[in-house]
Amino acid sequence: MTTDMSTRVGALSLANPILTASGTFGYGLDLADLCPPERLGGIVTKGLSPQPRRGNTPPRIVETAAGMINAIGLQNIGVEAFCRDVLPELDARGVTVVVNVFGESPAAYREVMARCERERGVAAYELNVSCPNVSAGGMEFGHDPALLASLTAACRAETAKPLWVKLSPNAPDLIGTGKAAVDGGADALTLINTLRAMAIDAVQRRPVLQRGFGGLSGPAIKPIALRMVWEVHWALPSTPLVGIGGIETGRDVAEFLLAGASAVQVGTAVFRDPAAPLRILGELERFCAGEGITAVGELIGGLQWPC
Amino acid sequence: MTTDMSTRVGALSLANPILTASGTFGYGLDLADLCPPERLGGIVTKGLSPQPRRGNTPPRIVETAAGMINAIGLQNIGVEAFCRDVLPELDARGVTVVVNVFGESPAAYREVMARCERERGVAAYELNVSCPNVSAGGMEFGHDPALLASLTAACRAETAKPLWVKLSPNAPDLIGTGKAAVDGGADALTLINTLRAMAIDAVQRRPVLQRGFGGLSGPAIKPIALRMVWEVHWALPSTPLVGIGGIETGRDVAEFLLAGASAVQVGTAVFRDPAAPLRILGELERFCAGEGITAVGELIGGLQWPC
Amino acid sequence: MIARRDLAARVAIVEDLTPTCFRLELLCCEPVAASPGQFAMLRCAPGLDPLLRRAFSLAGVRSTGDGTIVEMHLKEVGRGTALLRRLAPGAPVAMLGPLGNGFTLGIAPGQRLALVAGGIGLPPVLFAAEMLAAHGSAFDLFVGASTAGELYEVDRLAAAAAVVGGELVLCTDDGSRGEPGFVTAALQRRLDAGRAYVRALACGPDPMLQALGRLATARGLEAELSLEEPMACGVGVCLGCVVELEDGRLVPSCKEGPVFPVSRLAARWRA
Amino acid sequence: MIARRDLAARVAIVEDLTPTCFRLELLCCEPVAASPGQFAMLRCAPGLDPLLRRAFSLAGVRSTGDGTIVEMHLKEVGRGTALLRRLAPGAPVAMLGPLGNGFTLGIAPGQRLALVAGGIGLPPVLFAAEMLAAHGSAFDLFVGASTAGELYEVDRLAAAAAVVGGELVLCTDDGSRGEPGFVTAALQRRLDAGRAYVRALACGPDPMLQALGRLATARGLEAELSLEEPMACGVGVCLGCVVELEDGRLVPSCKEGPVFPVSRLAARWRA
Ligand SMILES: Cc1cc2nc3c(=O)[nH]c(=O)nc-3n(C[C@H](O)[C@H](O)[C@H](O)COP(=O)(O)OP(=O)(O)OC[C@H]3O[C@@H](n4cnc5c(N)ncnc54)[C@H](O)[C@@H]3O)c2cc1C
Ligand SMILES: Cc1cc2nc3c(=O)[nH]c(=O)nc-3n(C[C@H](O)[C@H](O)[C@H](O)COP(=O)(O)OP(=O)(O)OC[C@H]3O[C@@H](n4cnc5c(N)ncnc54)[C@H](O)[C@@H]3O)c2cc1C
Ligand SMILES: Cc1cc2nc3c(=O)[nH]c(=O)nc-3n(C[C@H](O)[C@H](O)[C@H](O)COP(=O)(O)O)c2cc1C
Ligand SMILES: Cc1cc2nc3c(=O)[nH]c(=O)nc-3n(C[C@H](O)[C@H](O)[C@H](O)COP(=O)(O)O)c2cc1C
Ligand code: FES
Ligand code: FES
Repeated sequence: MTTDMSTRVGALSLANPILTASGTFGYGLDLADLCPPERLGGIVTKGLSPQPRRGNTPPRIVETAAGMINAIGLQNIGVEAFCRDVLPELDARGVTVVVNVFGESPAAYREVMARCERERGVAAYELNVSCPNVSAGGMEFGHDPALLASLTAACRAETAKPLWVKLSPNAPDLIGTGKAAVDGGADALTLINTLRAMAIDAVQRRPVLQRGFGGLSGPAIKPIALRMVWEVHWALPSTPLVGIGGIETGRDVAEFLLAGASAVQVGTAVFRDPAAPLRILGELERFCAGEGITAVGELIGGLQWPC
Repeated sequence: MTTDMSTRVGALSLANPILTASGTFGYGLDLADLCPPERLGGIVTKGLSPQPRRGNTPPRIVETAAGMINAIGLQNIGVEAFCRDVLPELDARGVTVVVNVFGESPAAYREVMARCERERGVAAYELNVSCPNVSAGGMEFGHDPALLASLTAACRAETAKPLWVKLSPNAPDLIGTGKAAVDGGADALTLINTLRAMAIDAVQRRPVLQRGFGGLSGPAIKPIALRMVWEVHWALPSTPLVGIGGIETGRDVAEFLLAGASAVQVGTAVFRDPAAPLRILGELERFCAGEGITAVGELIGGLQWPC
Repeated sequence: MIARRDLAARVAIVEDLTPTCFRLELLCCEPVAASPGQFAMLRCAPGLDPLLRRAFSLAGVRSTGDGTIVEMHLKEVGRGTALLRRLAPGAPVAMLGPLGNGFTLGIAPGQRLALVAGGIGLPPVLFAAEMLAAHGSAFDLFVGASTAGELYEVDRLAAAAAVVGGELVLCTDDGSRGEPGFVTAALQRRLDAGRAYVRALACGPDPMLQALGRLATARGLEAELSLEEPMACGVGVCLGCVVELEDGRLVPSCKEGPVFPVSRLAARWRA
Repeated sequence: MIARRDLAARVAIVEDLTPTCFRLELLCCEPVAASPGQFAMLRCAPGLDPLLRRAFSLAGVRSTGDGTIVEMHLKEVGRGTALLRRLAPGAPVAMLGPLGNGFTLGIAPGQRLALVAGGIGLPPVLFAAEMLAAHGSAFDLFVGASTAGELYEVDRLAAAAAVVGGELVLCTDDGSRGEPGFVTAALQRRLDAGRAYVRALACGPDPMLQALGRLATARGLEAELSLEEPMACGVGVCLGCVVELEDGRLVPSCKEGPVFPVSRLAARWRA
């Protein structure tokens, strides 16, 4: 038996539910030799800003128990270079491209989107709202529902394409921010971004990362991500969700779908195994076949609850 | 060289900085054959309520990547049985006993403390505020600063002994709740309790735990716990802290001390290795000796920041 | 209770018993005193994956010149058992045990026990059979598996039964060896034919234990079931492994069990 | 760039080279084309501990009847290297590589290279020496270690140097073998004595590389340094391993390196 692996995130149809997570698969072509992006549901680009960004001084990464902390500082080539040097080939290969966008002001977000709107080949936008809003005194967009609603509305005005907002697990009110994003016009919510964390070098008596803090990702965070996906699905049952956090196996994907995600993103697993997204897709196919599932969509939100 | 391993949490002196975490070492005697409690800085009892509690229907635990989720449901023998059957022997052995207290109302917390106040052998109290306040509609005490301040003040009135408040990492405002506890009269803050999490059985399409959600503990959460300890230490530099979360090695302890903890608690590690608290103490001693540290207290809050 | 210790053991033997099960023998330097039904918590690998130890029933304990050999039988079902299966002789394995209680083996002359095992529930039953044989206490053995290829240690079982003139009844679900069907049906046939037992001791999958609980309750036969609950600590402090009793209490099965008289357990084990 | 692949390799040999270092040879079924300076990312264990692969320089690649042997030299410093050291022959090891760039080996007739290695920086330098010897390109070798017992593969180094009439200069920090002091001082003495090199190729601890960067810059000598940054992915997508360049840019050393000309690097490598 073969399972229909296609899925939909709102209006966007995907060949399968496996996407790559922003910041872990470059701009979509970097690992094409090891993991052809056109065979995935889609790729999410490294976060793009209007201008190229240099990022943080190293050390930027540190391994932890079943996880890692990163403080890359949103280094990227800028939207112009992406549209010029990368997007045409992604388009030619038929890759479903989600552009991850960030900026320090709503205008900066809009600038990235406006530039992409001039090109073909972008399937959707994902707003990374875990970055500080300079005009609002450094408060992260994703931590304040009002700020987030207005940011989302501003971006909504820029495009007719699907607009996803990526929620921060560090926000004081996860569901409130999710609702705010939907109120602002988001078509889907993606969650979770990394959890604020820290590693200390006990001999040097310093943080390991030059920035002190960073974001925790990897299998360690999966139980938290799964809980958050289910909570947001429970609160906003009609909002499409894209699940992220520590996905390593096809069975992990099935868990996120059951919790209410319509698709998932694979992040840190790519660092362990650059072909992980494809491997995971194969595992998910075999899991579905083994369970007699004819269409992977059957799993979405299928968790039996209360138990 | 031998290092002076003694430490102080506010007014309370401890022979060394290693305590056991509530809910992971029974009432202090359960593992005495494998890990003599009198050799530790102290033990924190399983959470005690006025009456015995049955706890949740199993399954109650599930292993995750470098962690586990539990939903024990605060099963305990009740304060009466503890005072009658356990405390005298702990006292006779010279164990430093911290009683972990919880209830569904401030009166219930006070009842537990009042009962203990009639005995000798209690060194301090630790309030577990991750339980729902029945009179406040199920809102967790630890999630609302105002609620927490008044709970702490009510408990403060009950004892002259050191009063610790154990912060929940799920609170929307960690520092706000920490401040509220101090305002209410807490002598020290312990952190962190478990992170709200979930595991799903993809074949059964149900949560693995009968309660659906549970609390994540173990090495997976260490980077988050360390970050929270440092954040609270930064915000409340004169408040003594007790660090908890994924401690597995003596070096982990050194990291928590550097982040601002005056002592630590070892939890899930005990399940992997019942002698873990003693092993960790030995490792910490060797670490200190290797670094030429004459008194372990030198480490407390010694993190160099900004980097 | 026999004192608990974290023993520094080493792999003596890993060998396949069936396509899915394997024998693991660990060598400890110290003497180990254990009763059938007790278990040990094994660390499956150095490091944090998997995080927790795994519980395994003891299948036997014997002294050698070098120390004590602790025998276990494992079924490969997940990561931990897969890692243990791949260990090479000499590899160190931390083993905490013996833990928990054991079966009640004492009987009076003329009395007879029924020992009942299903699948990977065999280890404590084999251990009991060999210990009873050594004491000259009478028993019959009922051992079930899904298929002939999953039955193992038949010679040892037969030898133990023979010592005390007991019957060894083999059963397979698919009828490929021994009596077709479940061990509980085989036991029921003996009871129907008038054979009398003072007590049944059983280990196996939950449905088998429940069937036995029902049968024993219906026939007024005492029965002890060895239960398998997910465990984190194995030493009574996490309260993860609780079992519901008759009186509604939830007790840690690692400490008050894993062996429980059916009469002490909640009704679902008897109905 | 040579195509990257995740190779299903097996352990051929694990053997000690010094009290702290060991040789790891992996057998791959496929041919592997690699240049000295390139590295591979090895998974140290099945499962999640440790989570990330570890980067190791290639020390050589040779064909055998069964496939390709990839040689590495590892220093046990933590969990990953400890796990690799304990692997038995035949154990599977996932190996992603070859990755990154390599040293610039091309020289004109009459020219000479200086190859400089410190500590566990030897593998790519040995690889380069043997490849240069096979091509008949001239070089001198400067190899340093903390103490005599930490020098290894001296015969292979001497043999490679001998092929092209090169000098093998051994140095130890404690003077227990060869010239006492640092390799960079030994190189400096040769330069002072008028020996000319078209380029220095170096791998070793940061202080050694910085000393070489200073020396080379001062003497107008081209130099290439193989840098060691903490890596998560090894393939240019995590941006964890960045190195600062002359122009202030931060570039992933797994992709644009690990070998960089000193002149391209930020000033701290030269000052
Ligand atoms: C008292 C006791 C005695 C046991 N004796 C034996 C024995 O003699 N031989 C033997 O092969 N097994 C025995 N088990 C079961 C054994 O502990 C589990 O099979 C083992 O923990 C699975 O480990 P794993 O890492 O291979 O599987 P995992 O990867 O952890 O899981 C595989 C599957 O097993 C389930 N599982 C995981 N842990 C447990 C657990 N502790 N109990 C029940 N199910 C679990 C999971 O839900 C999953 O479906 C015993 C268990 C107990 C509690
Ligand atoms: C391009 C490159 C080539 C290398 N070639 C070799 C080689 O040929 N032989 C060899 O023995 N080693 C080599 N290394 C270093 C090797 O990758 C690290 O020693 C190894 O990752 C440590 O793993 P571990 O798990 O044993 O130590 P861990 O337990 O991870 O850490 C032990 C110590 O090493 C530090 N460390 C951890 N990871 C790294 C890392 N990726 N880079 C630098 N320091 C780290 C930690 O901070 C800690 O102090 C190379 C590194 C790079 C980047
Ligand atoms: C090195 C690294 C860089 C990341 N960069 C971005 C980014 O630019 N934009 C973004 O929205 N998320 C970024 N993330 C977060 C991931 O997209 C993802 O949300 C998170 O890592 C959790 O998923 P995982 O556990 O599968 O890695 C980054 C994560 C890592 C590890
Ligand atoms: C099985 C289990 C039971 C627990 N019971 C309690 C409790 O009764 N009261 C409490 O305050 N914390 C309880 N905790 C939380 C621990 O005390 C500790 O805060 C948490 O596990 C994090 O530390 P660790 O990662 O070292 O386990 C429990 C944790 C576990 C794993
Ligand atoms: S396994 Fe922890 S109490 Fe039984
Ligand atoms: S290691 Fe990931 S970019 Fe270099």
